[in-house]
Amino acid sequence: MNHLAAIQVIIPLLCAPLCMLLRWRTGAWLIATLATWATFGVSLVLARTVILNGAITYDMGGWPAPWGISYHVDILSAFVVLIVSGVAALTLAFAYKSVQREIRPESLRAFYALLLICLAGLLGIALTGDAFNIYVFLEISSLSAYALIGMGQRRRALRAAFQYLIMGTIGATFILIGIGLLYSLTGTLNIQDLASRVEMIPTSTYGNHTLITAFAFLTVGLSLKLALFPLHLWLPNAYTYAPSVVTIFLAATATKVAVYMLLRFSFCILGQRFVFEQLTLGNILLLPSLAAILVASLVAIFQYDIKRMLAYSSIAQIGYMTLGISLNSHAGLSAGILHMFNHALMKGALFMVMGAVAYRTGSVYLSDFRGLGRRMPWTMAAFVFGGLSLMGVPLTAGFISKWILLQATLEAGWWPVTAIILLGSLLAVIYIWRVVETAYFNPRHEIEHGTEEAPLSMLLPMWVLIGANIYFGIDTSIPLHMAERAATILMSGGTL
Amino acid sequence: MRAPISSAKDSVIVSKTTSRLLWIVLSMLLLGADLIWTPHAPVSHLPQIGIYMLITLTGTVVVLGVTLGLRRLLQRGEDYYAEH
Amino acid sequence: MLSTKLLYIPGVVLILTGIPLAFFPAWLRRSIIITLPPLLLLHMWTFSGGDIHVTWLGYKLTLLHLSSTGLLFASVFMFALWAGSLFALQDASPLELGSAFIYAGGAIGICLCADWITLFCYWELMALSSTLIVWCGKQQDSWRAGLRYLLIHLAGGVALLAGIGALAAAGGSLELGRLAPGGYAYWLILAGILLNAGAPPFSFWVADAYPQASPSGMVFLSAFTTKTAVFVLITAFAGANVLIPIGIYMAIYGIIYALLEQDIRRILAYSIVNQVGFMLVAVGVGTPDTLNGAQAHAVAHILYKMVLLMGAGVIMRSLGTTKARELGGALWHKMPWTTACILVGAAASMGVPFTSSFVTKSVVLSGLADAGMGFVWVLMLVCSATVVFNAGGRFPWLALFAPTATSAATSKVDAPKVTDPKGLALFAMLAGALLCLVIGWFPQSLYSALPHTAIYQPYTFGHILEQVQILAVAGALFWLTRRVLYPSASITLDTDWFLRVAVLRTWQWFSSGLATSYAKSIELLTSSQMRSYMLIFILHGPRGILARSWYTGSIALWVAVMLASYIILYNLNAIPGLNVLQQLLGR
Amino acid sequence: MELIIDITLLTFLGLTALAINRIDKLFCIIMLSGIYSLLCASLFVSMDAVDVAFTEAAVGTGIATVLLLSTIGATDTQQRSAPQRPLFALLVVCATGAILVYGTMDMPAFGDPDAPIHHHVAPRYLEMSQQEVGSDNIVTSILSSYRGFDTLGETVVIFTAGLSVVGLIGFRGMQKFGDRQRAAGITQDDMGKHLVLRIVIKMFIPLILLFALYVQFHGDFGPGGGFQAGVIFASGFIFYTLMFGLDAAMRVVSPRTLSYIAALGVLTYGGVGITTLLMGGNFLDYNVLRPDPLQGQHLGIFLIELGVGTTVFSIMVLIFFAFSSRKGLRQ
Repeated sequence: MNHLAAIQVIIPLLCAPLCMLLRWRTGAWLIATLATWATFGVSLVLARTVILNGAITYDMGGWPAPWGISYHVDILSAFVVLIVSGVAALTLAFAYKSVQREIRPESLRAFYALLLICLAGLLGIALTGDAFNIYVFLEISSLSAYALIGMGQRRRALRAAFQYLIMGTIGATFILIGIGLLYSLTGTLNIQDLASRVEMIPTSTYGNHTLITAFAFLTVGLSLKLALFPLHLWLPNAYTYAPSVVTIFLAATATKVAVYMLLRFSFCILGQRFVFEQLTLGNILLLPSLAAILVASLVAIFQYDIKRMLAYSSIAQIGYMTLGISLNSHAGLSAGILHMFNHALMKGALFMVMGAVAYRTGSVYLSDFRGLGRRMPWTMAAFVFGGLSLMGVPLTAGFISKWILLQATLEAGWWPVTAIILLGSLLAVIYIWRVVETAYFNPRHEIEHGTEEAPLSMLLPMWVLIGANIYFGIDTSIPLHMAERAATILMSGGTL
Repeated sequence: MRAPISSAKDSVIVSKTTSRLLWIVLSMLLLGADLIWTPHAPVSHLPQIGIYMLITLTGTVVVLGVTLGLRRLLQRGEDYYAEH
Repeated sequence: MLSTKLLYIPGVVLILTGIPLAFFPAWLRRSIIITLPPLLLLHMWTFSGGDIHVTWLGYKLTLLHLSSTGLLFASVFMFALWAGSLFALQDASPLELGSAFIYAGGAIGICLCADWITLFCYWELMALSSTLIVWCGKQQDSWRAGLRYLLIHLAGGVALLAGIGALAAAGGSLELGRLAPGGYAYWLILAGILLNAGAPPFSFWVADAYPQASPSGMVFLSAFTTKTAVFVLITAFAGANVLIPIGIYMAIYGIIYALLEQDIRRILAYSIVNQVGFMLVAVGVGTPDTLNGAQAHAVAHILYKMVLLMGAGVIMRSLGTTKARELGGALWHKMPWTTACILVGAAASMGVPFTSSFVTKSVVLSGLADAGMGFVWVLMLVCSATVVFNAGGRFPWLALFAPTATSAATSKVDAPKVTDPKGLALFAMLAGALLCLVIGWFPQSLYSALPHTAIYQPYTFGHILEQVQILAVAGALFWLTRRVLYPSASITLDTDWFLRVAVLRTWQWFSSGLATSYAKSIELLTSSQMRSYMLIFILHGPRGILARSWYTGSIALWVAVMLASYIILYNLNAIPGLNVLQQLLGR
Repeated sequence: MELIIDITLLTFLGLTALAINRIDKLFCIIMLSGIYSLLCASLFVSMDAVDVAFTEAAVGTGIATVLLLSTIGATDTQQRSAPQRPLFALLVVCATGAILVYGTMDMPAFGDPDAPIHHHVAPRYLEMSQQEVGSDNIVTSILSSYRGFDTLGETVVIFTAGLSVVGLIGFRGMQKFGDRQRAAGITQDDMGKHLVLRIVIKMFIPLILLFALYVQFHGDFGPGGGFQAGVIFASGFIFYTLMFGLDAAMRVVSPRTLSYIAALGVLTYGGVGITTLLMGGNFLDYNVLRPDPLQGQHLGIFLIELGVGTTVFSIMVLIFFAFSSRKGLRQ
């Protein structure tokens, strides 16, 4: 029971080489699926334990905190882990047919192994209590993500992956430099130890320049990783050209984990007082967030490749999360954290729809959606529900986060911001609408693909996510409770 | 026989129908003013017969007049939106 | 158990049946439609379980609360759903029926809930399901009209949501009840609700979208959206004086535009705006009498408008058109039952004594008079008289009696399918007409259901005399001017011009793919009206600066710039008293 | 004296970086980046970070150069003109650099004995590692025991790199290449004609492999360990491939076998962790492996270094195979 934190990461990490050892290709999928479901199970138990008993600390190799690497699992970590592993489990269930179609058979085992490694990396980031260990797992997840994106069918996938690689590496390097500067100032890497020693750093009246520079490096690096406007430029291509399964997984998890890192570094290491009151991160984040909401939504309206459209929509949604953070209030943080969860639900479902459509028609251009409302009724119905959640229609999960974010902005008295949030959701109506219109109301495609409904193995996970979108729009207690408690922990500097 | 010179010749300037209309307008103005200046329970102290008729008549005529005016201003061919 | 408790809520039951209704086999759908609404009506009036609460996001939501106003509205909505869907059974698509159930469920849910959040959920559901009903019309312009309708209602929903958010953020109670005037919350909520009521400057949506629905679809549409808004206004904004000018505008707008209209269903749509304006004035005055009157009149209006629209629907089903010039006159002898019902409905709409709105409209008018609103009283009197020029006189005349304008239309009338409806549809129409008369004959039964104790006596010599005067003058004027006002084949411009021409033209321009053609876009760029649009497009279009793929090197450069500016900003911010952004953002 | 060496090395480092930026011949760039790594390694030596220097020399100078060279075999040797105007970029970079210099002025001075890094965690490693881990080389004890989990992560990074290459390029091309070579009767590359080289290499390869094994098992006592050993072992194989052709090399060890070895390496590392879990300790807590904690540590470090070594070796060779076979396909 007390090894849960370690087991969480080790299962996918060690199942990846197992995938490579098999000659049997379906076996790789089977192992990956079993591993992700086991991970999901563990994350459920872990979340339960953390909710009931408070944070867990686990010393790797038996070495206590500042000397060795220790895992520190609080509610925020457990929440992120829950999102990541849950999406992974559903993605793997969805993956079998889609991957068979999109990935060359001789790369299948490597594909599943990389997917597992990516999962392990993301989980590691969320669980670890050691700043350098965050970087190591960031490298693991990023490297595998680059390769996974490059495996896309279209030739431009490689280009997109290359661009992501360059940008991601710059981001990771900046994060590493930030961590390095922090280390040079404190001599420790453990997050809690860092937090306590950062306070003891001697500062002049103008603040400690090195500390400020370290935070600037961290901010830019993390902004790159979480695709905050205007550093989002790698994301649309990466999401568009990646294989469907990879897009589902990354869109629903990778940026959330980056947001998690931002929270962890700003609240738990440098401290809310330093980051928000002295450096006014709130104001600095506010403008990019609002720009992301407006610009990315507008750009999404004009896209013809629907996967790309959803990618831009993701950038806008990230804007909502960072907006929540920039409010620097309990309500704002809860909204941002909750939106990580809800966005994973809706974007996971929507990209699964893209996967199913790509599986049947071969591409996801707007014109390919003509008549799909009739030919793939369940898939397109899922798109409609996912879209409703994205717009923030009541009784869907998207409404909840929008509502809490609205509350938070109103609480702060930021009226123009409230208006922009609402405008953003109207823009979402428009871009989702274009697809629905094409699918249901446009005449059929001239060339009949003979398209039929997506296979059950795709529909099932898709509808599980849609069901979750609706369920968590009605019964909000679990995610909201966790998000609020996580916000409380962050506001108190991560010590609870 | 010459017609006697009378003031009638001068007074004919105003035709019969016009004078009637003027009477109507005048009485309506009076009644209207009465209604407006004694706003409390306007129906209670007025003759019940005629007042409703008058109000209806004036009001409806005004509305019809406005409508006919607007018709020129706002009406377009049936395929207006199809063209644009 | 909450889940079983949910089944006590009529709105939820309707929504839950509405979702799968379209997929049920025909016999099951039929039997549900026939039996469910009366059963729920019975349930509403006999339910004694008390309020149903849930806690959501820390707010206490009241899902079921039976107030007398709510119960009255809910009951008439339930009847409208029942009669409407019986009428629809003949040829409406299953999707339309399902949407109607959801739509009515939303409306009834709003009447029987008692907090803003639940209300908002139902509100959005109504917007979506009613749009579906518009689309089910499958007429030439249904699609675009539905889009305009949806756009306006979503915008209204956004305003409402922002208002509710502000209400919650200000720490106010989210219980549905009279709102304290002033503050963002008040005005935003009011704006959101007025949009649904068809207030200016968006009054056009009623006549734009409703006639695009199917014959039965419009029956549903006319009953719920505007009247739900009236219900909420009565509950939360009684006595808000701002409603008076808005209501007057709507009442006059409805008359004038109806006069210029040639499509009989659009005439009825404008008449809805007119009557809702009448109710808004009553709510705005806000004395117990006028509030009573507004409610009573809403009930009467739903009923007679339903009958009239069913009549128009029968004509549309038979002839395939509702344009007055193509109806070919003298329909009345082909469809005697329909004619009878339309005449009853028309009489009720004019307020002929012993019909429903005689006993309701006069409550409002006398209330206005008692409140000392002389000027308003005059205006409303005129408005109620001029009903003759839309729903009351002109509509039946154009629909049934007027001589034909085109010779081609005459032959249409002789087609064999031009007959009265049969079976359930006829029953629904007759039931509606009968109710109009019953209310007229037994007004006290309606009055007793009103929230404020009413002592109004409609059947006095004075009242009957005044109404006869009004109708006589208005009727005479109508008869004299009927030729002058015979509709021409034209449309009338309204504020929807901005939506349809100004905005949509630009929208169509890019969606048709013109944007991709470079030469063309340059050409358009030079034309002045495109210039502002092009600015957006240059920035956001598929090849726009903000949308295209960048060179990796330039992104990397961008990163360096960001890093430098972050360090500078952080350093500047760290200097006490020199907080750049704080000053830039003004806080 | 040390200062002068540092300054000289740093100057050369800067010059090399500038040269890399100016030159557009890819071959020269690769050579220069090899030199750059070598200079870095020298700097590490002057900072007494022998282990890091060793790794940098083996990886940066050695195997990375070879991999890059095998890559340009499949591409052009000339850089295409840059799309950006470099002057603006230079300005931005200079400005950012200046700001960074300002921003890091509060950093502890270079080599300052009072810097916080020398006073918190480091002293404990210096004092206690001998008793707690038992390894003479403190770097090894930090890498493999105190922060063993990081090292597992790094191993997975290497493994991921290999998987990425396999996933993106795949085996099929290589096997076809082998088939085609066999069919044409070609068994050796052109390099094979150089008799002297062949004989020298043949003599060297066993020594290289032996040295790799020495580095592998000597990590406890001096600079060395799995990473360096794996790279050196792999360079032996790469020499062999260069001399005797890809086909011959693949007959010695096939790509598939290599991928198995890599997977087994990671599994060995992880397996040690699992074993410690099963024996009642925390993950990677080697103390429980044996009754005597120090012996346990010794065994654990030995095993995980073995895992690291095999993974690094096989992945390096695998990547080299993959790139070389691309070149073959182009011809």
